[in-house]
Amino acid sequence: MRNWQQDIPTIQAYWIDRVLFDVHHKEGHLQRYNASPDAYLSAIPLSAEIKALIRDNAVGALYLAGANPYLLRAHCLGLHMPDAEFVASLRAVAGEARRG
Amino acid sequence: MRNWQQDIPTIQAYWIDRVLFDVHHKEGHLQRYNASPDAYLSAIPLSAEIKALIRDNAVGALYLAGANPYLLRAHCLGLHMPDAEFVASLRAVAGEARRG
Amino acid sequence: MADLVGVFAASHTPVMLNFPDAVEEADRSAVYDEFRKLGAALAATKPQTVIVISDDHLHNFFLDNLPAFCIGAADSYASPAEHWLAVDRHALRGDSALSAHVLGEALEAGFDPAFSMQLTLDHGVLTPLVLAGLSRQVAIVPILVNCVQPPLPTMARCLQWGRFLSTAIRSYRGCERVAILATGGISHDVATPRMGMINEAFDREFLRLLELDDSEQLLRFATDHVNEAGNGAEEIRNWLMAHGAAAGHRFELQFYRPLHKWYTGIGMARWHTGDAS
Amino acid sequence: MADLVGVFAASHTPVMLNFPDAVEEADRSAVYDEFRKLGAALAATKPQTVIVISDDHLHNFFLDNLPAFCIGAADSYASPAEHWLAVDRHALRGDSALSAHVLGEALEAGFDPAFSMQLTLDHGVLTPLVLAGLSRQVAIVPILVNCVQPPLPTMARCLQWGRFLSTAIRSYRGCERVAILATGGISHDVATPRMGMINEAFDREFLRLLELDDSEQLLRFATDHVNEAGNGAEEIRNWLMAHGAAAGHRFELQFYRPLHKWYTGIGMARWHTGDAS
Ligand SMILES: [Fe+3]
Ligand SMILES: [Fe+3]
Repeated sequence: MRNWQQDIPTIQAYWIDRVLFDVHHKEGHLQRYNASPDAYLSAIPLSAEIKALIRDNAVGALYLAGANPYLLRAHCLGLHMPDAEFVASLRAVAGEARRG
Repeated sequence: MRNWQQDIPTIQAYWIDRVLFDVHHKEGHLQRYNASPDAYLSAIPLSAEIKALIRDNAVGALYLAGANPYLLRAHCLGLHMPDAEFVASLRAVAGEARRG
Repeated sequence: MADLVGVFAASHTPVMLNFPDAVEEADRSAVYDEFRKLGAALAATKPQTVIVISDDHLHNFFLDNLPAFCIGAADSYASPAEHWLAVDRHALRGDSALSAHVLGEALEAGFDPAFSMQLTLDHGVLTPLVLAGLSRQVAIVPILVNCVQPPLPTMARCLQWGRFLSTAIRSYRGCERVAILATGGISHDVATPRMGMINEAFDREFLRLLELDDSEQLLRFATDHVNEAGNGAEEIRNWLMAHGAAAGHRFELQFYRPLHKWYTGIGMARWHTGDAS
Repeated sequence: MADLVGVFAASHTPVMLNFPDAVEEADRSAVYDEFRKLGAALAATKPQTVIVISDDHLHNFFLDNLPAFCIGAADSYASPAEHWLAVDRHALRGDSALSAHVLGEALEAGFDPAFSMQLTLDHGVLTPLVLAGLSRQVAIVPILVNCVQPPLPTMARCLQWGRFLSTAIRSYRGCERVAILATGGISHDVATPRMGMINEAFDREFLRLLELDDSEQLLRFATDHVNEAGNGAEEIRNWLMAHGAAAGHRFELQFYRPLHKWYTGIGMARWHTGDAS
C-alpha cells in the first residue's frame, strides 16, 4: 500500500477537504453543519454522490476519493464518531487502496 | 532611506496589519468598519493612540509604526482616500523614516 | 520535453488601470502600446502555458502564513483580489499539470515552495496580462515571490530559482511550449515618504547589467542598491527569476520610462530563449 | 553564541490524551512515565528556548497556502487548534527574537521558509510538551514541516534543514542555551485502511540507522520504505531534522513500544549534543 491516494489533490479532493476543514475552523460552521449537512453542502461544487459520502461519514469512500486523512480523522473526532466505526469503514476499502 | 521600517513586524505592527487586511478581505468587515471605525477597533489589542491613527487615516504615522506599506496603500485606495492626501501624509514624515 | 519559448518582463501597478488620466496622454498611449507589443511578442512564441512570476500584495497571504515562494496549482484563478481595482472580474485559466510538475521538481531539487490550489490573483499578475491582451488567452502557472514583507528571500536565491525553473520546464513532458512572464518593479515606492520619486539611474544600471549578463555584478548591484530604489523595487526579484531562467540568452530592453505620476519606473523587456543560440 | 544543549525526539498522537483508557494500564503508565523522564532530561539541559519541530495537521494551514516549512515568529501561541482535543487550553510562550534570527539565516542560506506570527498550535506540538510537563515552562520556536499533505519535502531536504539549524543556533547572540525537540512518527497510519497496524520492523531499523549515524543509508531507508510504515511515519522528517541538527553526536534510544490501540509506534530518544564530544 502507498501512504497517499493522490500525489497532489484533485479539484474534487480540494473541495472535500475544503468542507472538512471549514466545518472545524470557521466560526459557526460546525453548528450549521450539524443542523443540516445537506443545507451546508448545497453551495459546494461537488457531485450529489460525494456530498452524500460526506453527510453519511463514509470514511473509507472519502479516503479513496482523496480526502486528506488528517482532515478526515479530525472531522470524525470532532463529530464524535466512534473509533471502531471509523477504523472499520477504512478497513473495508483496503482492497481498493492505492498500491505499488 | 531604507525600504522598510522594520526587518520583521513587531507585535504592534502585526495588529495594525491585521486590521488593514481584515477590513478588505473578510466578509462584512468593510461595511462594519465604515459604519464605525471605533466600534470595529474596540476588540483589537492596540493602544488608543494607534487606533486613532488608523481611524484618522494617519498614513505617515502608521508607516512609521511599521504598517505594511502595501496594506496601507490598499486600505486607502479601498476607502477612496485622495492620492494627493495619501502622498502628502507620507512626505510629512520623511525626516523620521529609517535610514542607513 | 517542453521548450522555454520566451521569457518576458514588465512592470505592474494598479494605477495604470485605476488612474489612467494621472499621466499625459502621450505617456499613457506609449505604455499601453508597449504592453500590446509585448503581448503580441509573447503570443508569437505560441506558448501553451505562461509561468507568471509576480508577488502577492498581501491579498492571499498574510503574516499568519507568509511564503517566500508559492506555486499556484489550480485550474482556474479568480481575479482581481482588490475590490477597488478598476478592471472587470474574470477568471484566469490555470495549468495544474505543469504546476504539479514544477512543484514536485522544486521539492526534489532542494527548494521549499508553498503551494496553493486557491488564489484570487491581484494586479501584479492581472494588470500586465490585461494590458497585453492576454488575460483571456493564455493558461498560466503563477509563482508568487515575497517582495512585499520582510524578511524577503535574497536576490541570489531568486536567480537560483530561475535557473531551476528552466530545468524544470525542459524536463516537462506534458506540453511543448512554455513561456515566462515576470512582473513588477522597477524603481518605485509604495506608501513610503519617497512615493512618486523614481531612481532612474538605478533602473538604467539594473537593465544594463541584465544585458551584460554578469550574475555576480548583477546580484551585487541588486542587493547593495535596492534600498535606493524603493520598496517597490524589491520586485526586481521577479526579474532575476526570469533572468535565471533565461540563463545566458540575449536580453533585449523593449521600453523604459520613469512615470512619476504613476509612481513607477516602467520597464518592459524580453530574453530571446526561443531563438537558435 | 548559543549552544545546542540537547536534541530530543518523541512521538505524538491526540489519542494519548483523548483515549487514555484505550490501552492497558501498564502501557499507559510506561508511556506517561517516559514522557516525564524525557521532560526531566530536557529540563536538565537548562534551555532558554526549545525549538519544537513538528507538523501542522491542517489546522493552521490548508490547500490554499500550504508551506513546506514554516517558522513560527510570535511571542505567544494559543493551543490547542483542535476543539475536540482533551486538554486544557493554554498559551505556549514564544521566543520571537530567536525565530527572527533563524528565519533570516534560513533565507540567507538558501532555504525558503514561510513564517507565521499567528499560529494556534495543535497536538503535534502540544501533546509531547504537556506529557513532558514542559508546556508551561519553556519558551518555544515552532518549526512546522509538511508531513501531512503531498507533495512533501524530501527526506534529504529535512536533514539539510537540520544541519542548517545547528549552524543558525550557534550563530545566535540572543541567548546561550537552545534545545531541540522533534515530535511525530514513528510507524503509524492515520485514517487509512491500515490504521492500527504498526510496522515495528521499520521503526527498529530506522532507530538503528539513527544510532549508526550513516546519513546515506538513513536517507535511502527513509525514502524507500516510508510507504511501508504508514502516512503518519512521514513525520520521521521531523526526526531527520533533529538528526541533522545533532550532526554526529551520540543518539540514545530512550523508549520504544508499538501500541496498536493508540495506533502508533511510540518512540522517544535523544542526541547528546550537550556533552563534551
Ligand atoms: Fe507590485
Ligand atoms: Fe502527527
